[in-house]
Amino acid sequence: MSKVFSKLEDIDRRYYYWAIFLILAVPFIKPLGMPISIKQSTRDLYKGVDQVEPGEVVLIDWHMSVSTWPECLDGLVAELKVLTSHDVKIVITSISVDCEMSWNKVNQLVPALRDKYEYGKDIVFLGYYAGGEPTNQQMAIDVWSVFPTDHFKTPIAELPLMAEARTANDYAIVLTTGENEIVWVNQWWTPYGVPVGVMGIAMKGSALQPYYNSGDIFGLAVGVRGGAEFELLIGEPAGAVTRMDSISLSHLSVVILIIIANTGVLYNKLTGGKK
Amino acid sequence: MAFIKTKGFLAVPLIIAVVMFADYFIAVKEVASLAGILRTWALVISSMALGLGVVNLVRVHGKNIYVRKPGMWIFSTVTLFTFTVVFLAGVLAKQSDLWNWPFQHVYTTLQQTMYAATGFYIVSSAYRAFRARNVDATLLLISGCVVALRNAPIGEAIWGGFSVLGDWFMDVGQLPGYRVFAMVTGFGIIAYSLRVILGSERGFYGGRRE
Amino acid sequence: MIREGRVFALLLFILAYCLIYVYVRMAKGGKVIKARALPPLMAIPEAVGRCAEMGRPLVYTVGIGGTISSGSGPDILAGITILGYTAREAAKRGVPLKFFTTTIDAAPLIEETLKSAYLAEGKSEEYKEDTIELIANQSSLVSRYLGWIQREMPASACMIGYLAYESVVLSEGGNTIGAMQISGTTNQYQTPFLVASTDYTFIMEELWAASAEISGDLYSVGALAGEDVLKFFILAIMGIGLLLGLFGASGFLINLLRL
Amino acid sequence: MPYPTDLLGLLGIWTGFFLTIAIYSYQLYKENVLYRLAEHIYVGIAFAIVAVTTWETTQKTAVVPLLNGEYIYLIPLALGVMMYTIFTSKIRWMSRYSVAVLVGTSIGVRTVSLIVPSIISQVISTISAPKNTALDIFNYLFIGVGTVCALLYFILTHEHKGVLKGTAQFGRYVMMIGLGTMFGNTILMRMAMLSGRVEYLLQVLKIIPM
Repeated sequence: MSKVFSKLEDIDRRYYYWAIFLILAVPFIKPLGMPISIKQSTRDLYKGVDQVEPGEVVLIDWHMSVSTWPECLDGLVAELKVLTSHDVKIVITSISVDCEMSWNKVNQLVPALRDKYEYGKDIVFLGYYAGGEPTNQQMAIDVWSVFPTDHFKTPIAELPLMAEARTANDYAIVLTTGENEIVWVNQWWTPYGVPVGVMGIAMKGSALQPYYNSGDIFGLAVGVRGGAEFELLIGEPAGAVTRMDSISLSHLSVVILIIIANTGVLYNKLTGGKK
Repeated sequence: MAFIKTKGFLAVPLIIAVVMFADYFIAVKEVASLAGILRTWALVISSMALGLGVVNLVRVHGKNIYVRKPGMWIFSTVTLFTFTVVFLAGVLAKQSDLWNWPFQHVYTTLQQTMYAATGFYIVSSAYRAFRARNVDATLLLISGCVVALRNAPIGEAIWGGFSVLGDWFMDVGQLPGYRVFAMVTGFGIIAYSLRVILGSERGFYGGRRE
Repeated sequence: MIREGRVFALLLFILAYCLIYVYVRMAKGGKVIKARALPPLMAIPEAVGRCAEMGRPLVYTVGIGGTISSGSGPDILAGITILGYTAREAAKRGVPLKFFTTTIDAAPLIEETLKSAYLAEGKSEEYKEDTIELIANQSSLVSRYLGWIQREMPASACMIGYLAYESVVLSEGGNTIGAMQISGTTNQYQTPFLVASTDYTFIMEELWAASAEISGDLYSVGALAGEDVLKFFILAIMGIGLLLGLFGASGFLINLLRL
Repeated sequence: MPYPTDLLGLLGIWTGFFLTIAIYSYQLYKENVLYRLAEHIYVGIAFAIVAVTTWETTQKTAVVPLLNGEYIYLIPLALGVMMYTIFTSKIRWMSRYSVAVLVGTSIGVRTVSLIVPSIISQVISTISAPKNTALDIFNYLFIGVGTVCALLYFILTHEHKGVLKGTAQFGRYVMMIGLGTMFGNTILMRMAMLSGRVEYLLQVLKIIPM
């Protein structure tokens, strides 16, 4: 018996890699369509986004570089669909150098941004900013001092929307996508009471739970799972939902491997076999 | 002049930090506007400092090419050639395909592909590295597997308990740990800030701590 | 005068600075302050001994990042301080040491640390020039580190510094060759993988405590003691508040904290 | 998104396809020339984007206000240029003033801004009275006692003896549940990213719709 476990251990790691590649591919070809339950923290995020009144302004901050699209893009698109259906005004900033790609992508995936929204009046893409938390603090006091122009080099004074979205108090909520939440809790929620909602990467699900539990973050959806739940809440299952089946099989495989490996170790310990 | 070269800069963090502290705790107009100016300066400096990595890249790969480092200089040429073409396209012809095409098809693909490679290693480590070698690791692996099966719809289909247990871990079980991590990080930054202000922390100047 | 909702924060901030400053002065005045027993630190001599017994080298890395960034800087400096301690143990036992990292801006500091460790043990001539291997980026670090350990089969491996996702790959490589592994970083996202796949792990601030213990830097040691008193103060509030909360009577304490 | 029909679009997705295969040839096969070529193209183009962003952000934040007559911006611009003296040994001291401004601002803002959300509001939510269902009271006690014990674990200058031994050990176990939950969530992240790449390859091969 212990030969089986050590055999599995000596398998060339590339077999594992080919196996996970195929396990991830199969559900795209033959979807399983597993039901997905929805967490309360995702419902709270949806409620907070859905409650924004037409004409109010929302700030969306991307720490979502191109590499985290598979995790956060679908959730962001779902959020934008809700906001655009309520005619909410949107200002977008980012701390990723490749944010221009994300801007082009959301314009492809959310038709209302192209057809219904007028750039400069309903939506403004301010683009990249450096400097970290001091810059977020400065934006709360005067967005114009951080962004003399938008991403397309248009002077900020020439954008009508920015006249009514200059300080933290002019914004209804802040939505962050990716990782950059704590600075908004520190610099916009704690001092000015502007609620912060997070469509984050899955790894942040732990570090942010204390802030959601203490009410410093009004809603929290993490990873592709959070995106899928949000898509279901708005009744438009899309990218995230289709990917959940391959998440299912891959997770099951990892858990089974961990259980087999540790059973092997336990078996070897009990029978005094090879370490 | 020697003082300016070796000691003068140590006073700068102290002065700026005190202004920022004052602006946080007391509402005085002059302090607030001074803090605002300093923040805007920091924004400009950090925007410009973003390019330090670029200079470092050009130096490292430039040297490889210059000394014809075996097995490396050809690849360094590829890196510098790609860098030059895309940089010039970005500065001179931002709206053209010469910028959009490499950005959309080459960069997006490679950025996602490189970042996603860790998915492979999770699988091989699942069998060959993640061991219940002590009580700590056992608790970690049990809660980790339950949360993994809670995140996967198939987990809930296998046994409803995974989503109940998984939710408990996520909503309650992990709270003490991450709450203390948040606090301890806070205490650590406070202690680190005092060392920076008093000039005893010099690591970030590239020198050895005093 | 003081902004609303920040009175208690100001008191806590002043208390923290006073406590740390007092303990730093006491440390400078000769008071001996020691960090508690840290299993990963106590395991370093054992790891070096294992290399000596098996006649194999020890490999060490401080991960990625740069000293200039306030995010990775403190961890890398702590990793380099612990490297000095490990190098002395290795020099004492004649164990060859190999060092990998991408933190190019710390190269002078690393070389100085290693040379002074071998000098302190009177074995400057045993320090080999190719001990340090500086690598351009994270993915090259992974391929060069894995290639080296599969060839040289080190008996022990230390990954202490600012670690990112490469730590999953490096620790799996170490497990495959049966090396004893010690790891440490304050990067919360990697700590779970390090606990699950290495033998000893510094968790969060334990890394800085170990570095303070080795370097004997009075500010760091004093800060540890000062922070502990601050933690006891917070613990007292939480202890009392917890009991009151059970009976729904923690309201006035919460209002006090919200001042 | 529709499958591209124009030449540039087709060329783009197939370039992306082969670059993805080249990168994963390292894991699925072994290190090879194609992998190193793709890796070095990635480094080149990634730094080109950083360089273009540096160029544009510096213009946006400093040059535009300067041209509007705000001459005070000459100071941060000068400090930004001084940052680059870090690459020379003779005048490197000038970069220390730029670093000092950045570190002073960052420490000044971060240190005080985290006290309320990361320390005080965490204490407040630990001691807020629970609702009176049995589960709520159990969770309240678990989180409260767990947070106290986990913080006791981070008492670093007192040996874990006597009362401190048992409580700190319980604190460490509670932290392991937190770390395990992070472990489970990280598997979700890594697999989501890798599935994104697999989906892309299948789409380019027209096995599934784009």
